[in-house]
Amino acid sequence: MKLHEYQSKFRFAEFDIPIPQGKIATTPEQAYAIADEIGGPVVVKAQVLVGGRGKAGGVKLAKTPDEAMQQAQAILGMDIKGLEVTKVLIDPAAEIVDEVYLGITTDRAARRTVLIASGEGGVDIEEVAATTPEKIVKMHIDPFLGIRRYQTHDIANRVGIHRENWKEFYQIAKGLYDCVLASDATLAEINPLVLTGEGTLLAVDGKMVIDDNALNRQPELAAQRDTSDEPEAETKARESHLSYIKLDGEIGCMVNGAGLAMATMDVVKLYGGTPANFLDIGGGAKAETVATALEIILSDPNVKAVLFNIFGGITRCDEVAKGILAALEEVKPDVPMIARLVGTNEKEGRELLAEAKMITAETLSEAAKLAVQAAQSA
Amino acid sequence: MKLHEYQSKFRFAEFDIPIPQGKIATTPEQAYAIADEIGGPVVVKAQVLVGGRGKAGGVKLAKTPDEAMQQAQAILGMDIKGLEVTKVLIDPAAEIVDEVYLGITTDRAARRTVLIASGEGGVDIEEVAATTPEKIVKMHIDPFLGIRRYQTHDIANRVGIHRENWKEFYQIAKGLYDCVLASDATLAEINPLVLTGEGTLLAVDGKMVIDDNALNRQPELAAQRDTSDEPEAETKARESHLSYIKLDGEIGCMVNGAGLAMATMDVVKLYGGTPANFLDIGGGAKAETVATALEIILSDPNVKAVLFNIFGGITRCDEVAKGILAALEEVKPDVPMIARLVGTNEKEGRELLAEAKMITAETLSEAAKLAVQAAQSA
Amino acid sequence: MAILVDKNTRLIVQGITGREGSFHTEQMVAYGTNVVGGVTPGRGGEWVGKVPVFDTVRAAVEATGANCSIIYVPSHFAADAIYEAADSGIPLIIAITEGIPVLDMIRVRAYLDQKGVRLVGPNCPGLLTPGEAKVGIMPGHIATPGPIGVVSRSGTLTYEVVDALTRRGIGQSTCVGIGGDPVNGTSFVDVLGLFEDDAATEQIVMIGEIGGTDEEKAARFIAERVTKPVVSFIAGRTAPPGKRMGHAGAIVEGGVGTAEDKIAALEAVGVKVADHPEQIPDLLV
Amino acid sequence: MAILVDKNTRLIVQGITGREGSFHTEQMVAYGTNVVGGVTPGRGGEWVGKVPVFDTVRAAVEATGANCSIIYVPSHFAADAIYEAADSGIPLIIAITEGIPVLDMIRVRAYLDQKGVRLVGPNCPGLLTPGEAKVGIMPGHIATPGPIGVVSRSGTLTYEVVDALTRRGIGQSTCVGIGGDPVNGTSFVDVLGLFEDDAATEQIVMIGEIGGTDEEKAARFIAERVTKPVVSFIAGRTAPPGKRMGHAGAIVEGGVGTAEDKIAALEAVGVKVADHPEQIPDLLV
Repeated sequence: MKLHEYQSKFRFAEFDIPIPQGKIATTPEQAYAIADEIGGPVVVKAQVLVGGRGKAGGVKLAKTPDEAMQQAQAILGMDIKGLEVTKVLIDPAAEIVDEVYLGITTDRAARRTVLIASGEGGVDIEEVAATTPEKIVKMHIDPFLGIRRYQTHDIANRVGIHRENWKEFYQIAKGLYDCVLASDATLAEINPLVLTGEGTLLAVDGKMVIDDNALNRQPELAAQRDTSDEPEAETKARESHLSYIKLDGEIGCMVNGAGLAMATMDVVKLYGGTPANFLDIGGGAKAETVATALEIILSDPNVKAVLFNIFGGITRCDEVAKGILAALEEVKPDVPMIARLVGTNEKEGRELLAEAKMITAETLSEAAKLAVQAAQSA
Repeated sequence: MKLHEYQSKFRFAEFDIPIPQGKIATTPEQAYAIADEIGGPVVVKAQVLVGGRGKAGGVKLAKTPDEAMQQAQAILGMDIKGLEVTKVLIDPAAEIVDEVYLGITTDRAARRTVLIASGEGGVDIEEVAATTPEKIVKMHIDPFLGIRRYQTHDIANRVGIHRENWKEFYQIAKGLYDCVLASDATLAEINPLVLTGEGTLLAVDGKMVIDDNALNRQPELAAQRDTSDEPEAETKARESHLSYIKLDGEIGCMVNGAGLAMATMDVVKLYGGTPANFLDIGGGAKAETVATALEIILSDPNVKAVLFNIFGGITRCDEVAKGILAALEEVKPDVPMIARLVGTNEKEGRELLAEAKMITAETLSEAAKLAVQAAQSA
Repeated sequence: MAILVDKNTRLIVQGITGREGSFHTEQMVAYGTNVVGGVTPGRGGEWVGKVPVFDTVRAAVEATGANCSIIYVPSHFAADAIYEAADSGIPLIIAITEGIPVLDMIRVRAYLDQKGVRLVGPNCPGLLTPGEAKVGIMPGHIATPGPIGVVSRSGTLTYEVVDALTRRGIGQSTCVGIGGDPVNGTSFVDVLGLFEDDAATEQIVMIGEIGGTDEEKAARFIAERVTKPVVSFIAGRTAPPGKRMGHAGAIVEGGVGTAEDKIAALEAVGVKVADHPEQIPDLLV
Repeated sequence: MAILVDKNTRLIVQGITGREGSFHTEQMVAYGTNVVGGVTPGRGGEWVGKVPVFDTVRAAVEATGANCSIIYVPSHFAADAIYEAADSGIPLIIAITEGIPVLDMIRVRAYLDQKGVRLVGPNCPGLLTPGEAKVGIMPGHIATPGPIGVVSRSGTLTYEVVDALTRRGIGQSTCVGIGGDPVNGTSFVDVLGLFEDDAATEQIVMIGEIGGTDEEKAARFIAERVTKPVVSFIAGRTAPPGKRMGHAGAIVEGGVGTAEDKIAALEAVGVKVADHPEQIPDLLV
């Protein structure tokens, strides 16, 4: 789960990381009032959960409260890569002497959190990594000892932070790691971390991603979720504890198991179709779950056919079939339904579905072909 | 550094350990007011840094505010093992259904912190350990993982805490360990941890000892020091960064190095004297340090002779001798002074001291014998 | 012969009195797995079917000589359950639990590595050595003894492949679900090494998916160490970047972890990669 | 021959630009110790005498091939300095620093044990192999090469004994100060084992004091493993219980750690225990 810049920075501040003392505005008038209170030049920053807002005109300097109001007026309501701006952050403008990148993320391959820094601050770190990887410094963090002071000295040295700022830099890096631990973050970054005209360090921009698996023990962070960056159907699916991702195709997929769901999408594509979604309905086959999932799939107007691919393991296929039939009864879809059941009692299951006039198949290939045909002739 | 019961419990409460909601009184009137506010039976408890206050009459039940005032009157000013009671804790009385011991301390031999528990709560744990060691459960804490839930379940099971209270017990044990870590405690104990009439756990008595080496990073705790349990001279020595311990003998000892200081005391005893103190003046030999140390030694009226035992290593003995002479000039002691200098330039050093009419010796044995003689003939 | 679990496995079930734990204990016992005990704190002395329940893993190990533990406890308590098993001398731990936070797993894995304890999972279907031991939630009846070692990051996709093999009369030595989390206990490389050294395994089926670089590491390992034929399938060719496809670990991030990269790496070292799972039996030698 | 440090020791000094660090670097260099570098973060490129300063231990190790580090940094930063040395591949670390909190040392020691790194100290005078290397703060001129291995929890008391030996014409193989803290890196048992295996050491002097049970452990080890004669002195017979005698570790707690117990344990295994330190040379064979 992504956090907004302002959410990230306010969270950083709880761990004693210095941030600009800004506030959030949802109207131009609020922007004026905040800029007036700050009393100097401010930056008006669109809060959207997508990168590249600067280039899109979503970040503007304002020298007076009037200018701040005008900039907020222009930015609020703006469409940035398909997302509408509903909030702007009004930060006091910092005099930037130097800027670096500082981030902490999970290094899957090393099974460690890793501290990443670069003298190239304020730009997209993935681009730096791709074009000038030598400008990036990485250091793994021992999960039992945490960040050690000497590591931050070493990094500071290598990204060009002067000795006078090493103590601050240590506090900030340590604060960021404490924040990662306390927030179950899989990414926390300060970009840029700025050396100001006063000679101190300041976290001017921030970003955090929270581990979805940890949201139940992070209720305060979970409550900050902004669903504006995801399709409504995904929000609804998550609330129903279903794993659903909307795609651009025309064949809805309902599968039990994440790996099998991906494989199903792949096979649909292999036979010339395009999947409309990823959907894992999980174990068991309660009619209620199937019905909710079906509603979510059908809420996408592009869907021209629905493919069920179910492996009956410990749950028997005939039971799954009954669940599907009960769900169809409830939802009453008007697109073709193709079902492929495999595993225990698969024959009985298929017969039940065939009786209900569903198109049934024995193999995944066959099912995918049938679904593609059905979608094309719809 | 020891903390009082109330200091320990108030600290425990910061780590979500449930404690009785009591307050400190320094006068019987305050005791009345607190008991009145609590509104039920209270316990009036002497706050002294010594064990066995219960047997000494320092803990009393009071059913009414009037009784609380009377008990406080009796306890305040009481002498418990040489310490005067200046504060009492007024706690609401708890209905005790069951009581256990729970403590965390450092296990030197294992180089680990260790969780100690016993079904025998409310009694001296060292006595339990000596008489019925099988009633004590110990479990080491991994320094990197901390207390694990399963460990507390295991312990709870073995000391007879019922399953309904395991979650609470885990929170308390974890809180106690967090408290140990956050406080640099070498001992933190709850004795007894009580199962109340309401079926919940309550830390009725508490004790903490803070690592002296950590006091500079624990300023809040360091500020809570009560010096009433130590001789004035020890307080003064600590303030001068000298390591001094008052003893009952008649020969003052001034030595550089803790091991050598202990050895010097031992040799004094071996030759029939008794050491008046342990004193390590540390490295170097500034006249100022020697003078302060000498004042502290001489503040003890039992001292009949002072033995200097100095090993001149990197610092030369003649320099040390000059420091001693300057200090003597300042302090002007009226008891015999015996000096034994050994190491670099020892001869020159001894000559300087002999000129100043100090008794000098070449070996520690000789010096100790001379000091014992001098003290006996004083 | 087989890898990791067999007739000599003496299994305990952590979380045995829970809904999942008791159901699957019954299933494992029915399959013939030697389930010697279970653990639920505070329920020591009870029974789940014919399986005795203990308060702690240590007590269970002392009473039963268990050498393997399977964990069905909820995600919030799973890390603690793994530590308990490791601290009690269990050398092989299988964690079925889904949804353990990644920071917990980083610590767990570091701790187990120090102790030399093997963890399979979490977020996995467990292990199945057909005819000998079922340790997990795989449907036992779809598998049959034979020479194919199966290792997979997935659940039902594995069942699908195992079922397809069995229907074609091709049996399995051991089926290993390593789980779909970004940081887990046992990797493809670990299992490939075990299969390579297992006399009962003649060929290997490896079912990967998008996310991370475990398949790429496996490809390097295959080139260096594996002499037995390996057939693979990689799920997620159509998965969009930046989206987590059900499994916490199934995500393409910063261009890393695409199906294309994995397939290319495997094909480059001579692994046959199937276009769809049903093709796998055809690609075996 | 000697133990731990000798002519092949390539030493770096952590905290070299500090008051203590620079003074003792000068002393060590003057003694002939091979001091190859020093470390002070942010001072890389400077020099202390003829010793180059580096920003990090890693840089120092890369540039100099150092195989030993001595730590003079203040107690608040000492644990970090030890971790840095261990992480940079230094196999032997000597920590002079006094006053490191015990909870820090518990973590440090656990970490070093995992890594297989040896720490001597903290709160110790360091090591001295007469005529070869002085790594610490012992006055070098009081020692002379010879067959006696000296190990001690104390500073000046050790100097006293070494000086007494030298005056009697009895030289030392290596003098080891293990420090006076309750949790430290190297124990009596470790050093006794090294002396036992060292061809240059013929007899061993062990200087203990009250607190803990290290001397008792040493007695058991001597009975089992040590064939060379051991002479001992235990300081603190007159120390009152419950009081910390200067050293953080010199305290009798709960009846544990008395001089009487230690002396009895040592005498029971044939160790001659001196009544006073000057008696030690007389007790050697």
